[in-house]
Amino acid sequence: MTHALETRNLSKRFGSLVATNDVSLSVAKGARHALIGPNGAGKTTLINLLTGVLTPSSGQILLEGEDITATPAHHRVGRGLSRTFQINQLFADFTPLEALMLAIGEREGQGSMAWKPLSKNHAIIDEAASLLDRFRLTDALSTPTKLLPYGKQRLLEIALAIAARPRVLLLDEPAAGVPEEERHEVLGIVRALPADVTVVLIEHDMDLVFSFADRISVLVAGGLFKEGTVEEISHDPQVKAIYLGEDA
Amino acid sequence: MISRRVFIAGTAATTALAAVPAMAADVLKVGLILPMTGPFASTGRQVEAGVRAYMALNGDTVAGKKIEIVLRDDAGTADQTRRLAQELIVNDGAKMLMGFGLTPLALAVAPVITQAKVPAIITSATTSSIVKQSPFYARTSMAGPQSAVPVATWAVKNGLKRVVTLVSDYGPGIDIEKGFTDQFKKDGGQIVEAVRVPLQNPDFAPFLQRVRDSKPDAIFVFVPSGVGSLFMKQFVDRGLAEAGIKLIATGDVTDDDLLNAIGDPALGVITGHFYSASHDSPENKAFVARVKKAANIRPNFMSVGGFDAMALAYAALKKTNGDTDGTKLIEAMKGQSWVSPRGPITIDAATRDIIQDIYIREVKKVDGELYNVEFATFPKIKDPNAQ
Amino acid sequence: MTAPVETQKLARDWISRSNRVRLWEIALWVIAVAAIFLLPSKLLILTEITILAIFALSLDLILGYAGIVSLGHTAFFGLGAYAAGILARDYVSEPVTGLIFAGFISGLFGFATSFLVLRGSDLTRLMTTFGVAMLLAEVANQAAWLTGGADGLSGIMLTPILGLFEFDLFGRNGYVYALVVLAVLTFIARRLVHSPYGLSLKALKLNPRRSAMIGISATRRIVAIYTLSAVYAGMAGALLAQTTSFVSPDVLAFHRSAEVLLVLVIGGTGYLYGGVVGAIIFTLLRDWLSVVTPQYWMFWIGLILIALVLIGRERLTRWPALLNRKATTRAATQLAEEPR
Amino acid sequence: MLTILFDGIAYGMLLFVLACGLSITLGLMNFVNLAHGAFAMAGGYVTVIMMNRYGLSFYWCLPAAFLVSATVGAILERLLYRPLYKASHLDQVLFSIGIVFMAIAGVDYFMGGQQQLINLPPELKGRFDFLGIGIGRYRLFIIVLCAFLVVTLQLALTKTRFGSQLRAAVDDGRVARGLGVNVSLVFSLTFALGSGLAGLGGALGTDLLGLDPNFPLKFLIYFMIVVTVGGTSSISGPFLAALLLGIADVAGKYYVPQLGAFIIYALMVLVLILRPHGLFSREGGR
Repeated sequence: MTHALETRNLSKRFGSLVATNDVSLSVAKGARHALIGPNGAGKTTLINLLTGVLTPSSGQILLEGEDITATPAHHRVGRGLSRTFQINQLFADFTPLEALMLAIGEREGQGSMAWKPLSKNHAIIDEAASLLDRFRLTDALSTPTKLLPYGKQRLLEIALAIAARPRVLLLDEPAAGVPEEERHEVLGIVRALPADVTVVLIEHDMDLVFSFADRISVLVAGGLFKEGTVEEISHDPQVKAIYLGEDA
Repeated sequence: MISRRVFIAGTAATTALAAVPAMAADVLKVGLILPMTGPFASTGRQVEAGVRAYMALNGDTVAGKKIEIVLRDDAGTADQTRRLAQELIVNDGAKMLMGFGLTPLALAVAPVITQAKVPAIITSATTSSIVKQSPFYARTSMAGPQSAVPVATWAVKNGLKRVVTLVSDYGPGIDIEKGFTDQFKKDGGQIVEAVRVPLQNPDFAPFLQRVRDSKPDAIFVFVPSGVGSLFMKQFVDRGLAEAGIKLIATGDVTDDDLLNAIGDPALGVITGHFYSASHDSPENKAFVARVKKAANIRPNFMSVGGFDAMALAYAALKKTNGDTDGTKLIEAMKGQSWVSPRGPITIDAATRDIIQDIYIREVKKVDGELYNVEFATFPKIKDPNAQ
Repeated sequence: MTAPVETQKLARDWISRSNRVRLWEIALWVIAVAAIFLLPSKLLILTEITILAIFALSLDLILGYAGIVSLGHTAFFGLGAYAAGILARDYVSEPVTGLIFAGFISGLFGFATSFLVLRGSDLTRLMTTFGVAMLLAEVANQAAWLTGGADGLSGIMLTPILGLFEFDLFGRNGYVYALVVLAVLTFIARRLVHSPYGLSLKALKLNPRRSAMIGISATRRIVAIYTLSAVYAGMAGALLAQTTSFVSPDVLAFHRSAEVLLVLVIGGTGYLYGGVVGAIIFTLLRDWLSVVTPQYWMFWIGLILIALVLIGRERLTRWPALLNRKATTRAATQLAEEPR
Repeated sequence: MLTILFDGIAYGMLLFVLACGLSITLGLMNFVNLAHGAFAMAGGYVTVIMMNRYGLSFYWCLPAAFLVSATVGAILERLLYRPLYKASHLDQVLFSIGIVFMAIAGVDYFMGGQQQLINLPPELKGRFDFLGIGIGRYRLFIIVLCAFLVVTLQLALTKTRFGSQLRAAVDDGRVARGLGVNVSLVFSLTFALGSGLAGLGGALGTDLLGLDPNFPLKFLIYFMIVVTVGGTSSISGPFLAALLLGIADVAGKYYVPQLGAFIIYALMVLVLILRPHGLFSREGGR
């Protein structure tokens, strides 16, 4: 069986600093896979390697069995790999509606259509509208992103990734920085992601990790330290010592 | 050079409004377009001073017409010149145009004056081909290599047989290089090398080194006047004079306006030109005194171009008896002859270009100031390129 | 998954509203046309404004929509002017042909040089665009047999536009001609920026990282808009060459690049009319200043520039946003920092 | 031939002194200061005024030019430049173009638009032959002075405390701040130093390059070439670039006068295509 996402001996060095050290990771199709580790363990670097923001120093990345190590970032999206960012990467001046229409339009390969007005594109508008509903952004439809409250921005961040209809979705700390009162909204969305989408989650919030994930990988100092089920990891004394103890 | 394209269209607006009733029969507007700002601002100031001096000395009324000068600044940008010319003709009702500091500026106006049938007198630009661009052009500055040809003859006569030419790489420079070279070869001289330098070039050193290495008897130079002073300094600095290389040039290098600023290094330089502020004639004395008094500058060859443009305009109006029809005016200009501060001049009836005497001068100290002192005259030189 | 009908309707309404032709747009065009009759003595300066507006519009396409800073945009303007001038002098003297030819040549050059602005930082872009323009200016200066060198390209004789309208001395047909070109180009640009392609350009400007993560391939989009921008600039240059029937080497000079940048910034970037507004303000301001302080108006322009930057361009040029209902909310408060 | 090399070196050295301040501001503050030439022009005019109006010696003018430009630089940095360090490059470009415009018009107003000329002291005029190489005295003076400056600068950057603070600030401002470096003071001093050097260059260049109000724009391209080709991460990069540019320019004018400026621009564009971060910058530099 091919894995949804797989890395083979993946390494990334910045000068003498090894940010990712020989990581071989497999994520099964439809899995809810969490990636945890202390600060500076190289989680975000790994995500950046997977999505093509960074080029690995050595090793391979496979998406559904195909080697995408050299595929440019924007093509990986087309192949079904999508992500959110730890720090929001949004379009400050766009309204949520525009941002989602953009993402949907790109997925449909209409991004280079220069003559057809957006307003004539009813299919895209309608899909964007349904996403807005689903992400509880309807009220914010016409407000420029930079004026939205942080929780809404976070939702839009995820909505943009979903709009690409990914088969593999990488979530980089989706609940980070979201105020307590908006938190449940974000978590609700994350939990309600369709089952056929493979999800890789980076998260510090252990409640979320344990309630959401079915497998957990622990990264320490750029390398894969341990991998296992929620049960195994949550009871592993070493992990506790290194990670949980430190974080608690 | 940056957009110092000042155009005084605001003034245009006010004068245009005032112009409609003022088009009374007794006022004749002459549009004067000059670069008053930008790198060529000194040209503009000199020409304007000449124009004003003529009116101060000869009154502002001729053949029953009161002459009114409408001065516009094109900052040396061709599309501005063109627009200003068009506005002056269309909005202000100017019956004559004058000025045009540089060749491109004059060339840009040619289609307008042809279409509008308005005569235009060139006070500064010197490229040979300009007057051919429109039958309504006449010129009172200099026609192409006029000043260079006598220098060639003089050089050969005085034993300078091997010469390097160095000119600025633009219309007038190329004209002058050709004019000098043709005459020089005809008289039996030999051009060792011809160097063209970019118009706006900060460092003459490599060019001068090249000249030095080819060891000629003399170097013949034409560069625009502002750059000329820089050239003079580097010429001396490079020790070309010590190496036995004489400097001969057109009068642009020893521009009257800048000569004192160049200082002693200029002493003894031989140039050929149509005007020197030290020209000994009553006309010139009056002219120089007037310009010094009014504008506090020593008039140079640009200034006298402006002076004579007015003289030509007055003469033409007298001949047409005040008729301002453009075709008649330009006809009247053809063949006019008078004694200018520079000496006797004629507007060639065939080409509408200027025929004038060229003087060979040497830079000398007179009463503590440097002057181009004339010591030989080549009378009635025509534009050699026009023949 | 279907959304409730209300949301759909809301979304559709909002999109068509943001795309709608606004009242001030119509007013602007009405005034521009009325000027033919109301200001017959100002047509030459109006033509100049129109040409400057087209040039600035072309810069807006890359700066305002794709975020590419250029210090050498006049390369395309000058190339277009020379292309139109040479065509008219030696081959075809019909203006519209020349206009299209100039656009084509400039576009070709824009396509070729677009690959230089793809990579690198703002600084590299500034320098490459600057360098390319200087290089072209030098070529124009050297190739005197083709361009007339430092003396400029003269001897351009144009036949009437489409064989019907002759360039008159009052500049009336010239103005109408330039205005029609501006209108057509604005229409095309308007259509473009309200298309999915236009949206993706803005996205690239706002956040290139995220853009890559929703699958936008920056290269092609930027090459395309840069080429189109070059076409526009080339046409503006052609208009200048045709209405003045002369091309001076000055069309490639640095001050034109600086000027067009200034015009666009005064008018505001990213809403297409910045060029028009900027061209009007700039030209009138320059005229006014040059009357008040004939030789030193540049000083005041400099002062205005500095003030503009220090006070904040966005704050000063937000007026068009205030005219859009879409953006009134935006102007209200700035709660969140730009998430970058 | 060797004379050309000599002239080229003198020209290049001068360009370096003029441009190195720009390279530092760009590298340190990431500020695109197109107005750098205005500071050089200030130095030039200080020299002209001191020599022609007050008859002071040329040698006194050089330190005066340095000090005046440095002071002007320091004041402007405090008042105007500082708020813009974080602004976009476009804003910086517009702002510095504004400064250039004002400088040009201002100088035009006070000094007039004509070329300014100075008379060098007699011992710096003329030239002598040395082993068949024609050596201009003034050029030799420039080379010696600039070489001295380069060595001093290099030493100051590597050996002094200020130098190490500066390098730390260039490498990573945040880290430097964390280490207790007064980055803001370093910025001010550096800016003043860069402006002062430009002023000195302007004073030295008055006789060689000419001086008129359009100076800041006329030489902008040369400065920018030095910086972009040389990179902004070191002193040696711009220095080599300036030398190369000086020699190439002079040799180009000597051997192929027709192509003149063409070669220079073409080379620059080529370098920028092949090495967007400059010819001599370290891999992965800014």
